[in-house]
Amino acid sequence: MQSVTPDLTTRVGNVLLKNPVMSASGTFGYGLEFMPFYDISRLGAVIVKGLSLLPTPGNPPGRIVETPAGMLNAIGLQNIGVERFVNDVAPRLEDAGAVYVANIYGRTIEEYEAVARRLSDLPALAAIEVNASCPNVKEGGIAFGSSPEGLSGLTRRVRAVTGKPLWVKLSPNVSDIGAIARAAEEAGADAVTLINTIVGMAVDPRTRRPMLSNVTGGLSGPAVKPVALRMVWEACKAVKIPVIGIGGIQSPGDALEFLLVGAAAVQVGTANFRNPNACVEIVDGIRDFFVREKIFRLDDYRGKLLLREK
Amino acid sequence: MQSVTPDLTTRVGNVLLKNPVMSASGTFGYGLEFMPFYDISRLGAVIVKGLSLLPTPGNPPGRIVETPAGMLNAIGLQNIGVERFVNDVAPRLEDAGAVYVANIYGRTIEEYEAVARRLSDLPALAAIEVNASCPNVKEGGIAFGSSPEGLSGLTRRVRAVTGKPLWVKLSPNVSDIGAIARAAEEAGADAVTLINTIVGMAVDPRTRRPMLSNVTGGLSGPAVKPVALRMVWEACKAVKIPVIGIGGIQSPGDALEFLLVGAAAVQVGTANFRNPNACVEIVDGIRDFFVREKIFRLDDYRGKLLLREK
Amino acid sequence: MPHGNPRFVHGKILHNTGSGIFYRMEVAVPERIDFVPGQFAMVSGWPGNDPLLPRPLAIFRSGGVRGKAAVEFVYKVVGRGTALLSGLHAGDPIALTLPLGHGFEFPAGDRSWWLVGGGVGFSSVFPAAAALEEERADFEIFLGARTRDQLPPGEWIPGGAVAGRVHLCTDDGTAGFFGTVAAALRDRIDRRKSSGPSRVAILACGPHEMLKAIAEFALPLDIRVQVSLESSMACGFGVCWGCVTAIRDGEKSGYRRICKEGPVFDAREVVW
Amino acid sequence: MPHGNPRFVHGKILHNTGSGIFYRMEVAVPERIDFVPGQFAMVSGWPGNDPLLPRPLAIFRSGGVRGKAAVEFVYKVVGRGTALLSGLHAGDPIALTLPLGHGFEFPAGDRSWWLVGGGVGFSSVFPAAAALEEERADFEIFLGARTRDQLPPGEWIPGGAVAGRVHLCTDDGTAGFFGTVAAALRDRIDRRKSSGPSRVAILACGPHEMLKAIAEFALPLDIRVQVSLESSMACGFGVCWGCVTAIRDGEKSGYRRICKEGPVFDAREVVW
Ligand SMILES: Cc1cc2nc3c(=O)[nH]c(=O)nc-3n(C[C@H](O)[C@H](O)[C@H](O)COP(=O)(O)OP(=O)(O)OC[C@H]3O[C@@H](n4cnc5c(N)ncnc54)[C@H](O)[C@@H]3O)c2cc1C
Ligand SMILES: Cc1cc2nc3c(=O)[nH]c(=O)nc-3n(C[C@H](O)[C@H](O)[C@H](O)COP(=O)(O)OP(=O)(O)OC[C@H]3O[C@@H](n4cnc5c(N)ncnc54)[C@H](O)[C@@H]3O)c2cc1C
Ligand SMILES: Cc1cc2nc3c(=O)[nH]c(=O)nc-3n(C[C@H](O)[C@H](O)[C@H](O)COP(=O)(O)O)c2cc1C
Ligand SMILES: Cc1cc2nc3c(=O)[nH]c(=O)nc-3n(C[C@H](O)[C@H](O)[C@H](O)COP(=O)(O)O)c2cc1C
Ligand code: FES
Ligand code: FES
Repeated sequence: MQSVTPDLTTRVGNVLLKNPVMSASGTFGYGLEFMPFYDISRLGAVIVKGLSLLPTPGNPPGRIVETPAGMLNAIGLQNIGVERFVNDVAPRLEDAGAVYVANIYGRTIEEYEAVARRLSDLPALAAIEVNASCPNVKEGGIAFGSSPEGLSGLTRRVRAVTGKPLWVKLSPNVSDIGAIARAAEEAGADAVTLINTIVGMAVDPRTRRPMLSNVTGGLSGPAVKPVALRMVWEACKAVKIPVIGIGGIQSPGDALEFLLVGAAAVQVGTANFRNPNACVEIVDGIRDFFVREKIFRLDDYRGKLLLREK
Repeated sequence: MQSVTPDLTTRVGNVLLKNPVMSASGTFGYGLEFMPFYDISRLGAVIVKGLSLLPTPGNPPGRIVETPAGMLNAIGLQNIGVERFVNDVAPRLEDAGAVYVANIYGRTIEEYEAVARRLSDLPALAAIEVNASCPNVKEGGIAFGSSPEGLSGLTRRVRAVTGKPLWVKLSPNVSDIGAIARAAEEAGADAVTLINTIVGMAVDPRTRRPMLSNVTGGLSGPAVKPVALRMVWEACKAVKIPVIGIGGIQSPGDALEFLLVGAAAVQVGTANFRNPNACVEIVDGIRDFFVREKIFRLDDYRGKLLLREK
Repeated sequence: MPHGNPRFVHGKILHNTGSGIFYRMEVAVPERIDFVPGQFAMVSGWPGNDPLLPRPLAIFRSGGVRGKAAVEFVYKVVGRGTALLSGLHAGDPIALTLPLGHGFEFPAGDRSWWLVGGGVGFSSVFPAAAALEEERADFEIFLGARTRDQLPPGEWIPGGAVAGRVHLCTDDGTAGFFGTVAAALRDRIDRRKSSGPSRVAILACGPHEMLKAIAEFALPLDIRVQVSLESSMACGFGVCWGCVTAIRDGEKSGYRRICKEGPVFDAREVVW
Repeated sequence: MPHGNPRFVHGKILHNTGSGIFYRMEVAVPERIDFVPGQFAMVSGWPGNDPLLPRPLAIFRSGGVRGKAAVEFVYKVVGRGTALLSGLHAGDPIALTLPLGHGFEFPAGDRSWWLVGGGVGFSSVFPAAAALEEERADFEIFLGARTRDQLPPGEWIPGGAVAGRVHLCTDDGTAGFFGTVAAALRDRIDRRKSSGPSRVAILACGPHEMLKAIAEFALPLDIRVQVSLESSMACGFGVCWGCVTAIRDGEKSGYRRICKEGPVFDAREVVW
C-alpha cells in the first residue's frame, strides 16, 4: 500500500505556505546563513532578523545567558538596516527560492512606517511582521505592544502605508492576550504572531551583577512552551484572523501541539541554535506523523483539540 | 581562625524570621509531612496548602504534567478546610516548634473574610497569606488578583477583619507587576509574595486532548525562575513593604539571586518534590556562602545588586 | 507489616543491567530500608532539570545492614526518565525517597493468595510473593504480557518458576495461557469452584484495564481484591495532591492520593 | 587555508578519557572534516533541555576518510556542560556543528611564529603548531598554567616537547618559567632584540587577561598578534548575535560576532 503524501499547505490570510513551519525572527539570521545546512526554500517561510530604518549596533556584550531549559537574550536588535536588506539580502533570498517575511521595528511609529514603506518595494516579500514586543530596547515596540490602545495605533499606521500582508507580533507580557490580539485584528492586521520572549532576569550571586548588560532580557526556548501554547490557544479563541504560534517549539510534537490548539502555522526560534536542521526536521516529522495517523490534510488536524463537554 | 555564624534573621513587616527560607504553599502539604525528613522548626516559616472555608475536593485527575524544567499543576486547591486546620493541624505545627503561615483563598470576598477571621483565633499563627492568584479554580482569586482595582478591594476587605500580618500573593499573569504590588501596599498589605504560577497548557498531539483535566494549569519550577526574578526585582522597586520572592528556587544560589535583587525572604516550592530536604539545604547553603564570602548579616547582602551607572 | 517513615537518601548504583526488556538496578544506600510489598521509591538519577521530577518505582528487594545496605528495582524503559536511568553505570549517584505509600495488606487468616502482575507490574507483586513464601503461605502467581519476551526471566520469580504455582499468560499465545491474565484468572476460578472462591484474595498490579477487568469479575464473587494503581507523580509523599484517584468510601468519598493513601487500594473503593 | 562550510552531524564517541585536568574526546563522524586551526565546533551530547545550548570547543584534530573519519577535542571541566561531556562513554551519540568561525591566518612570508596557549587555550594553538610543523615553518610554543599539573601532557605537543621550542610557564613556579606566559614572552622578546621583533607573529588563545597583556606589550613593538576570543554562545554560526565583542576598524567599527568574524581577531582591532 502506498501512502499518500499529506497536504501540509496552509494559508496565513492570503499568503499560501507550502507547509506551516517558519523560522523565527532573530534566530535565523538573514536566512542565508542556513544554506550550508539545507535548502531554505523547503520552509513555509523564512522570517529574517528584525530590521530598523538605520543599521543598529545593539547592546554591549553580556547579551545571552542560559537558564533552565531556556535562555535570556538582550541582543538589542543589532541589524544591518532596511536599505542593505533590500539591496543585498532580499535578492539572494529570492535566488534561493525562499518565501520570506521581514520582521520590523522602529523607535517611533514614523520609523515603523518608513521601514514598512521601503520593504513594500520588494515584490517578492511575502509579508511584513511588525515586532510590537521586543523587550530589549526601549524603542523595541513594547511600549506600543503592551496595551490594546498602543497596539491598535501602531497597527493602523503601518497598515496605512503598505499593501503587504501585515502580521503583528504580540508581547506575552500582558494580562489579557485575547484583548491584545483583538486590538491587532480590529486595527487591520492580517495575522498575529505570538509569543515574543517573556521578560526575565538573571544575576550572579557572587559578583552581585546582572548577567546581561541590559539587566533584563527575553526568555525563550522549551521553558516557555507551556505559556506560549496557552496564549496561542487564547488568541485563537479571541480572533478570526490566523494566529501564528511560537515559543519553545523544538520537535514535530511541539509544533503539532500549537497546530492542534488552532495555530495556522508555527515559527521555530531557539531550537535552531542547538540543531541547525530543526526547522526542516519539524517539517518532515509533521509529515511522518500525518502519514502514520492517516491524516490527509493539515486542515483536518488544525484546531481539532478535543475538550470534554462540561 | 573561627568563623562567626552569619546572622540570617530577616523581618517581614513585624514578623521576625530566623532565616529567609520558607516553604511555598501547595508544595509542602500541611508541613507535618516533612517531619520524617527534618525538623521543620529550622525553616524561616512553613506556609501551608491554601485553605478554604469548607473542605474542597479539587479537580479531577490529570492534575499535573511535567514540562521542560518545570511542571504544570491544576490541583484545584484540594484541602481540608479551615476548621480542620485550626483544630487538627495547627496544634501539631505548634508542637513542632514551627513558625507557620496560613495561605487562604475563597470563592467570594466574603469567604476570604470568613477564613481570615477563623484563622485570627490562632495566637501562634505568624501571618495570613492571601492567595489572590490561583489560576486553577475560577474562584481562586485570579479574578481579584489580575487588576490593581480587584486586588485593592480584596486586600482592604481581608485587612479589615484580621489583626494578623497580611501577606498578599500576587499573580504573574499581568502586564505591570509593579502596579499590582503597589495596589496591595496601598490597601494595607504587610508584604507581597510573588510569583504564583504562570498560566500554561499542554496537549497530547496524538489523542488530541489536553493533558490536564482543567485544560490549563500553573507553571512552576526552574523554568519560571528568570521571570520570577525579574518580577520580584520590579516589585522591590515599586513598593516599600517587604517582598517575598518565589519561583523556581532550587539551590542556595537561586535563593541568593532573589535576596540580591531585594527580596526580604524567599519561598521554595516545586524543588521540595525532587528533594524533600531542599528547604533546609538552602538554609545551610546560604549560611555557607555568607561564611565563605565573609558576609556577616543578611542585611549586608540583601538588595545589594550592583548596576552599572548609565 | 507496619509502614515506616520515608527517608531521602543518596545512593550509589551497584549494577544496572538489562535483561530482555527489563532493567534490574541495585543501589547501595546508607542504611537498611524496611518496606511493605507494594511500597515504592521516588527515583532521580540525572543531572539538570529536564526531566524535572523523580520517577516512582516499586521497591523490588531490600537487604543488607548499615554500611552494606542495598535496594533493588526492576523497570522497563518507556520514556525519558526510564531511558536516562538505563544509561546509568555502576558507581553513578542516584537520589531516592523511600519507602513510600501504603503497600499490600496481608490480614491473618487461612486463605489462598493469587498474585497478579501485568507487564512490569510484577515488580510490586514479586515482593509480596517473597513475603508469602517466607511465611509458607499458599500462593499462586499470574503473569501477563503481550508476548513471551515481555515476561520476566523465570529466575526472578520468588521461589522459582514452580509448575502449577506460576501461570504465564500472553496476548499472542507465545507462552502459557493464550489470552489476558484476567481471562486466565477467571479460568482458574471456574476450575476451583468446589473449594469456594471466598477463601481467595487477589493482589494485582498492572495496566489500569487489567485491574478493572479483574475487579469486575472478582468483586461480585466476593473475592477480596487489592490493586496497586499508577499515576503521574510530582512528590510521591503526599504533599502536592497531584496523583489522586476517585475513591468511594461512604462519607469519606473523594479524591485520594495514590502516593499516600495508595498505591494499593481495596478494589471495592476504586471508582473504575 | 580556505574556511569551509559548516555541517551539522551526528557523531559517536570513540573514546573520552581524562588525563590530569583535561579530557580528550575522539568522535567518529560521517565524513572527513577539514578545518583551519582556531576553528571550533558546537557540541551537545546530553539528553533533555537543561543545559539547553551546545558548547563551543576548538577542533583539536581531524582525520580519516568517509566512513572512518573522526574529530578530536580537548576540554577541561568547568561547569555543567563540560561535566556532562566528561560523563559520556564510548559509543554514546553526540551532535556537532562544525567547522565554525574564522581561524588563524598564516600569511606567506619568512617569519617566526610564537604560539601561546593559556590554560586549555592550547587546544586551538596546537592545531596551528601541527600545521606549521607540516610546513616546516619556524615556531615556538608558550604554555601557561596555574600549576604544573594544569599543563597539558608533553606527548600532546605537536612535534613533541622539543627543548628550546617549548616554553612552559607556571604561576607558582612548579614547572618552567616562574610567572605568567605574557611575562615569559616579554622575556623572550628581550633576548631576541638583535634579530628584530618584527619578524615574529604571535597566535594566542587563553584567558582574556592574558591576551590583553600580550597585546599591550607586543602591539607597540609592531608584532602582529592574532588572538582567539571566547564568549558565551547560543548558536555558534552567526545567527543569534549573542556572542559579540567590540571591534575597532575605522568606518566598520562595531560589535562583531566572535563565532563568525572570530573567534580569531587581529589584536589591533579588539577593543580591550
Ligand atoms: C507507585 C508506582 C510504582 C511503579 N513501579 C514501577 C516499577 O517498579 N517498574 C517500572 O518499570 N515502572 C514502575 N512504575 C511506572 C513508572 O513510574 C513509569 O513508567 C515512569 O515514571 C515513566 O517515566 P518516563 O520518564 O520513562 O516516561 P515518560 O516520558 O514520563 O512517559 C512515557 C509514557 O509513559 C506514561 N507514563 C508516565 N508515567 C506513568 C505512570 N506513573 N504510570 C503510567 N504511565 C506513565 C506516559 O503517559 C507516557 O505515555 C510505577 C509507577 C507507580 C505510580
Ligand atoms: C571558540 C571557543 C572555543 C573553545 N574551545 C575550548 C576547548 O577546546 N576546550 C575547552 O575546554 N574549552 C573551550 N572553550 C570554552 C568552553 O566553551 C567553555 O568552557 C564551556 O562552554 C563551559 O561550559 P560549561 O557548561 O561546562 O560551563 P558553564 O556551567 O556554562 O559555566 C561555568 C563557568 O565557565 C564560564 N564560561 C562558560 N562559558 C564560557 C566561555 N565560552 N568562555 C569563557 N568562560 C565561560 C562561566 O562564566 C562560568 O563561570 C571554547 C570557547 C570558545 C568560545
Ligand atoms: C537571540 C534572539 C533574538 C531575537 N530577535 C527577535 C527579533 O529581532 N524580532 C522579533 O520579533 N523576535 C525576536 N526574537 C524572538 C523570537 O522570534 C521568538 O518570538 C522567541 O524566541 C520565542 O520562540 P522560541 O522559544 O522558539 O525561541 C528573538 C529571540 C532570540 C532568542
Ligand atoms: C502543586 C502545586 C500546588 C500549589 N498550590 C498553591 C496554593 O494552594 N496556594 C498558593 O498560593 N500557591 C500554590 N502554588 C504555587 C506555589 O506556592 C508557588 O507560588 C509556585 O509554585 C512557584 O514557585 P516554585 O517554582 O518554587 O514552585 C502551588 C504550586 C504547585 C506546584
Ligand atoms: S505525588 Fe504528590 S501527593 Fe501524590
Ligand atoms: S553565537 Fe550566535 S551569533 Fe555568535
